[in-house]
Amino acid sequence: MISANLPALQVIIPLLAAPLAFLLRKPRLVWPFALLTTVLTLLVSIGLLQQVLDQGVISYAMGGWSPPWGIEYRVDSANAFVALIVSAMGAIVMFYAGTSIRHELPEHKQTLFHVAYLLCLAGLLGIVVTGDAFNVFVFLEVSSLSTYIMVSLGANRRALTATFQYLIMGTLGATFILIGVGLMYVMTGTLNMVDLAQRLPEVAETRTIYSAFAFVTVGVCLKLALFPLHGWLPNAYAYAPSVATAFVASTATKVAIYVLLRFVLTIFGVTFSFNTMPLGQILMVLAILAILIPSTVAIYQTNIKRLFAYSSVGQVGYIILGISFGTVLGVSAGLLHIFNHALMKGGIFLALGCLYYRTGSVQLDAFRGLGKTMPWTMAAIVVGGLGLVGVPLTAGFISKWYLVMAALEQGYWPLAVVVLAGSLLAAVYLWKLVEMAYFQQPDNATEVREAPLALLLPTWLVIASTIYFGINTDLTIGVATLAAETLIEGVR
Amino acid sequence: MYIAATAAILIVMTLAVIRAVMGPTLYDRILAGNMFGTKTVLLIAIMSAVAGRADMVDIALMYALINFIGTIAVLRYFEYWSEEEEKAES
Amino acid sequence: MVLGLYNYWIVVLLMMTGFYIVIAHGNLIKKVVGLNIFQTSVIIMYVSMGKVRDGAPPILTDGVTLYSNPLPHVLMLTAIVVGVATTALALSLVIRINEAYGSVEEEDIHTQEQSS
Amino acid sequence: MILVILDILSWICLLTGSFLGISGAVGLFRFPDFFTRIHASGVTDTMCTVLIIGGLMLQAESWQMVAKLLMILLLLTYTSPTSAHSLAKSAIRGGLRPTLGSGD
Amino acid sequence: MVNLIDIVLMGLLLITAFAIVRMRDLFAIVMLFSIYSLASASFFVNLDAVDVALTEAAVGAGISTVLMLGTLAMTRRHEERRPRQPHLLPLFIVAVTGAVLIYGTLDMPHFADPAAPIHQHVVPRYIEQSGTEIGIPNIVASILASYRGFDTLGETAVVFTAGLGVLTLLGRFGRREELSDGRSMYHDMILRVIGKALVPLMLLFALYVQFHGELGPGGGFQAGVVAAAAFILYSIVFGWDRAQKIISPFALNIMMACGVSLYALVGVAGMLLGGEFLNYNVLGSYPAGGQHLGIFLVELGVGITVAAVMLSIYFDFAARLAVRKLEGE
Repeated sequence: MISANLPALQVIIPLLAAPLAFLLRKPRLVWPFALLTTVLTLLVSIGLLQQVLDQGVISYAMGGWSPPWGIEYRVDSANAFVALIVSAMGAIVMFYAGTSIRHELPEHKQTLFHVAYLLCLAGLLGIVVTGDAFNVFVFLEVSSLSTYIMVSLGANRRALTATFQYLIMGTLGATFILIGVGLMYVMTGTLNMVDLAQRLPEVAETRTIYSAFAFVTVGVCLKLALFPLHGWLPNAYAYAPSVATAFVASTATKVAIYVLLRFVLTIFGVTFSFNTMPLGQILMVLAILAILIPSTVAIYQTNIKRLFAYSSVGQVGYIILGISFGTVLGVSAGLLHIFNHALMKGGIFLALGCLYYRTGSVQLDAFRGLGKTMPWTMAAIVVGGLGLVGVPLTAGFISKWYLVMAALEQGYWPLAVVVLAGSLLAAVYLWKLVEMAYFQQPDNATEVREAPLALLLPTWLVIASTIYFGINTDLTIGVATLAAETLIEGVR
Repeated sequence: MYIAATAAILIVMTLAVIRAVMGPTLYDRILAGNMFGTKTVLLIAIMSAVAGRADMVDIALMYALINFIGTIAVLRYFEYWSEEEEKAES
Repeated sequence: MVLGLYNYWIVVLLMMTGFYIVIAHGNLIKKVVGLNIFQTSVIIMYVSMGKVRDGAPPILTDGVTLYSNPLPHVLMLTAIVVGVATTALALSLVIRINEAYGSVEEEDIHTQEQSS
Repeated sequence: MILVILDILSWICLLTGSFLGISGAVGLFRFPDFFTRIHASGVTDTMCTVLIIGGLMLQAESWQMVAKLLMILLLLTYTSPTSAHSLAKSAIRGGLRPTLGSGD
Repeated sequence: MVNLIDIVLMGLLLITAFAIVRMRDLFAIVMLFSIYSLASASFFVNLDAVDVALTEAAVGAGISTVLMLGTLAMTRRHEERRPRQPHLLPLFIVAVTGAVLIYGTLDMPHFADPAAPIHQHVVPRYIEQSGTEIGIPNIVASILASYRGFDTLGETAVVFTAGLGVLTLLGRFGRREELSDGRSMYHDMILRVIGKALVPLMLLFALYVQFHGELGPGGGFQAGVVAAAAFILYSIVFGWDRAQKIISPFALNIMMACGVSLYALVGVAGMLLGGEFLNYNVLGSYPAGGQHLGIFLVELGVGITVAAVMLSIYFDFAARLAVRKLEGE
């Protein structure tokens, strides 16, 4: 019975756990409960991926109403893969949250944070596994609202303005998606993704569908912080509590990218998106700008969380670059980078959380002599950073390698130069930290010790996995390629 | 005949909106808003009479309630706000 | 037939008015009002799509066969509720921002952030 | 016969109600200051509501409809003057004074 | 007549929206927004969307307006007039977006066209079958609670999240009793009498909307909002400190979590009885009976959560006002 209901359980477990955790009230009860929930969710998503790999696409009719009348949960290799990333990061970061949140937030807000976290997880997973275009909007709002809550809990008052900006941009993005879905619905009469994909070609040559395409794409790009629509991201990441940054940075934009893929490839189809509409060219230009400009801006940041936030905007550029080719290789490079970047950025932000735990600051000055005082934390940042640069033997290298291959396959060799330039920029901002940490003497005035094990353990678990997936690439590349093929072949 | 009543109500609504836009004092706007609300209730009552559906009258009932609460709330908060302002000035 | 697309065009105008308020005005409360107008206009758009000429409200009644389309109504019920949830959250953020900065004007806040 | 009378009666109600509504709105629109406006709307509003709802009640096909309309009628006759009263009261407290008939 | 009302209301909406852009007095803006919301709600009635109209009136003209007013009471009244850079960029963005949308409408089926694809594909089954499959007359309620019940669960979760968020941002645990939000409208005798009479009536109306939702317009959301509005009215007239003695913030917290849980648990019950999540057919001895029970419980869950969250949000706002007052003195 459980195996038949896995797609629903994936979302229901955290969604039901959230109000129950709220009823528990006491943070020391809530955290173990929330941890248990995230672990269960992780197990479900592992099971789900296994099931998809064994049996192919799973369709689950919510309420027993067959699609397109009811809401369908449709799990294929692409979304099972993304769901696994989300729930894995969800579980690891939740483990980390126990210690970190107790340190950063007053007691009565800890429970609220954990509940918001569970809701956010439920929302993100809901977006990923659903097969219904409107259901995406609903769960997008669940995850967005809970993200706003988590970000607003940051200690600095600027967290509030950052959240407000995020809220405005996020709501505009969601409303754009809503308009786009509405225009699609008015032309086809359906909301189910598969059904939409089958019925759209008939009406694809209408101005309404062109406009629907534009609205959906712009809306999703707002959500995934594609340059130049990334305005909300740096401040939101910089001023949120450490746990929130680590979780949101490694999952929320990734899920938004998945939504882009799902709409563009599955629903509209490759031919429409890349031949009828100039999506490939537009995305490619924006991706190149996204790789070069935010990475340059990152170099000048003194708040290191903000620095890595800009770096995230740059990394989104790589993923979008892969997608812009519209080929199996390109999309699988994009998916691979979604996975690897989630790990690298998650690990780095967790390490920054360790730093904040001990020093109460994430400014560049706090890094002075950190190589001596907090060697493990600093080493984690360096290894994660090397991954961002794309040094061989790290996961970042693998995805960049695939990206370059995908570019060369299309004959776009100048893009390889862009990727290389991006890596150089990443090396520059990483060097800034390394220089401060290893070649400057620590302030003797303040005694800084290594972070507690409860924080280091999850951090290093994530960082070590970036190395593992840099060496052993069978699993990731296999699943990513399979997922890309599923997405591109679509349902036709 | 219904159409005459509808047209009359629509005219009243338009005039009320114009008064609400023109002001000049906030009380004028509240008054106009209140009138707009009452006329909406009547409009919906007429619509449901035309449709011959009793359940649509529920909506009119709801509007009447909400309109009352809205007016009271504006007054309450505006008063509160003016008190604060006076204190700030003195 | 006079109406044709008239409804949709007005709706687009309304939507853009709301959108303009959100992106052009610096007052945070006004932004929230603009956001609400934007969302309400989207709701108007959906509901307009659902209308069927001479249709009845979608509540089954004996002797009536032509109903307006109920699905957009369902979707928009959801959208309204989502909208009020967002509004509530945005307004409480505005209150907190006002407490922290003493202003709800974007420019004031910006200047304060620059100087700090 | 009775039906015809009812019909005529209801039309009269509706028309008079509409006329009162419009005159109230014109008052709201044209009168010079707040207190004359609230006077204009307050006087006509209630009567207009009573007449229009009454007219509809005479036309109603089912008892359910009549009962519901009656509820609206009662509600409006209670709430509308109450809000007008509170409004005027708070306008006075807010420092607004009638300009007509103030003797200067 | 439908067209006449349609055109006039659209015009009114436009006037109001433009006026909001121009105006600087925020109280006036909120007033106009409430008019906008009421006008759009009447527009929905005109287009047969009775459930949407009910919700929009209660939520837009009711709750949203009250919350905006509460925010204004704590901030400044006027949008500051200050030299800003010319609004060219926003104007450009808006113009482009609007142009794309207008372009998109050109191939849309005409307004109210019964042959449009939107009325042909999925919907006929709802209209033709819901009477037998679900067995309740209100098609909107059937789709909302059963066919697309999962959307509604998500939406209830959104409401819960909003309650959680406002609690996080404004709420304080404990030490609320000694606070008061200042001079209420208690001094106004007429208002007090009417208010006292109206509150129980509204609660009664809320129950009616909740349980009549299967037969006519209404349901959990609308009922929840009306119930919350009743307490808000009480709180405005008699003071927030009195209102929270009747229903404490603690109880509201429990209710808002219980409502969502009830909804999700009904879904899980379907799963345990061998159906899919939210499959109500298996809940009863025969499918339509199960649907009936499922929809009843689910709507109840929605109603509880919405009422609790809306009221809790209002109480959080009022508490903030009270704290300000305390600090001001």
